[in-house]
Amino acid sequence: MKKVFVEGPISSAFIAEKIIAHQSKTDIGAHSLFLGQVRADKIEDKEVTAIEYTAYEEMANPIFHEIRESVFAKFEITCMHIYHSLGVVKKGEICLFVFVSAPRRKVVFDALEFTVEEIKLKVPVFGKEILEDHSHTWKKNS
Amino acid sequence: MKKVFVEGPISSAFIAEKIIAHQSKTDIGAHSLFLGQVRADKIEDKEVTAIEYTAYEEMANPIFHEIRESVFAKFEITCMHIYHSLGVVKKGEICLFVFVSAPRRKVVFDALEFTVEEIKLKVPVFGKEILEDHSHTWKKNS
Amino acid sequence: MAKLLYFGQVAEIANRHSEELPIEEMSIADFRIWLERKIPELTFVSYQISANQQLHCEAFMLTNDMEIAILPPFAGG
Amino acid sequence: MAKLLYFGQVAEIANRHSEELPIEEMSIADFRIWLERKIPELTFVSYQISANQQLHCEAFMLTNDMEIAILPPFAGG
Repeated sequence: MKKVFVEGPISSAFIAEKIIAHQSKTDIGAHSLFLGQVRADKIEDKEVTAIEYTAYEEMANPIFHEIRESVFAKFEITCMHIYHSLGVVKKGEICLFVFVSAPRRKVVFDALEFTVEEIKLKVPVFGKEILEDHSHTWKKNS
Repeated sequence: MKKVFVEGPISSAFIAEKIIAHQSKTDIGAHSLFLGQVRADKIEDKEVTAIEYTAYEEMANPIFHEIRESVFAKFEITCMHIYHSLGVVKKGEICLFVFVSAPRRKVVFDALEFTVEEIKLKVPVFGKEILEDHSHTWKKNS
Repeated sequence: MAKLLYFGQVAEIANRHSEELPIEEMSIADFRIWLERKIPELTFVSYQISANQQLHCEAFMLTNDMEIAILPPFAGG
Repeated sequence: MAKLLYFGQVAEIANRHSEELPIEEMSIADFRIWLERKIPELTFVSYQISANQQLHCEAFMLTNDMEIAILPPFAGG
């Protein structure tokens, strides 16, 4: 099973590395990438400064695997990768990176959206929103 | 008017730089990126080794600007960037980079697809496909 | 012995991340009643229950050998 | 004088990238006939014609002060 969870934020250097790794796959003509970035939302006038992610990893990993399988079944893609942060990710930093590649562009947009929506809906990941006064709330996906 | 055309391939370092530049915009929660990569297609048994791009720049630049304006009018996005190569881009290298950012994820998938389709349809860019025996054909978008 | 796991806001409310204890065979629906008697503050939050890393319908029977997790709303991405 | 610009496959076929020459006022449709008489090989390829950096319908009138471009199929991305 492919490793999805990474400790802390996803760096732009990591993303660049993954792009480079696909340049030898010359049957690929199109990549689509999704990056989830921690937003400095205001919650009752207090700014979110970070999200601390936890996950039920033993349940989450098989679900990521099922999502991958279903994306390959539905769309003619060459490869896909999912990376999700655990631990603290500060505002402006990246917590989710989905990378879809295919010979032709038409499928990569829908495959990307489907994957992101499935992750949001099905994967047991939890997010503690740390506010500027060190209080916190709990993030819920909508 | 924003500069779209860049000489030669778009490097992963350039892409990483653009991602970093958006991390201070903490009202952004989602980015979608499209990367067009030169595919080593077989044309009558000869492999494409590179595409040499030319453009009618005086016409292309205002069209890129119009596409930007229409994407901002249609979708609630925070910012968008388009970069397209001119000159020789080898197989496996990146020739088109579209970068869309928004507070929330829902719009970024459709905004990305719309932008890429508009570019393919409307912008006067021409591609000479260089084959392994140094002969060439002319690329047409479908 | 069943293994109970608590996550996110549920772990915060229950003030624990896991515990092992014997449970009687019961449906997920009945387990909710049992759990909310044990930790009344859970009455006020929504949560899902997984058994052996999978979600099931409310009629699914939980047994004493299972890993049972109490999961607050998902917040991935 | 009109300025004619040729791009991509059209430049290759016409063996030139640009030229300046006087043209009579005529529609784009008539310009195609004029052009294909001048460069017969263009009869076998598809191309669009822009005037002053914009595409127009076939009835649009071209005049002697315009920048006219002959554009083969687009291949961006």
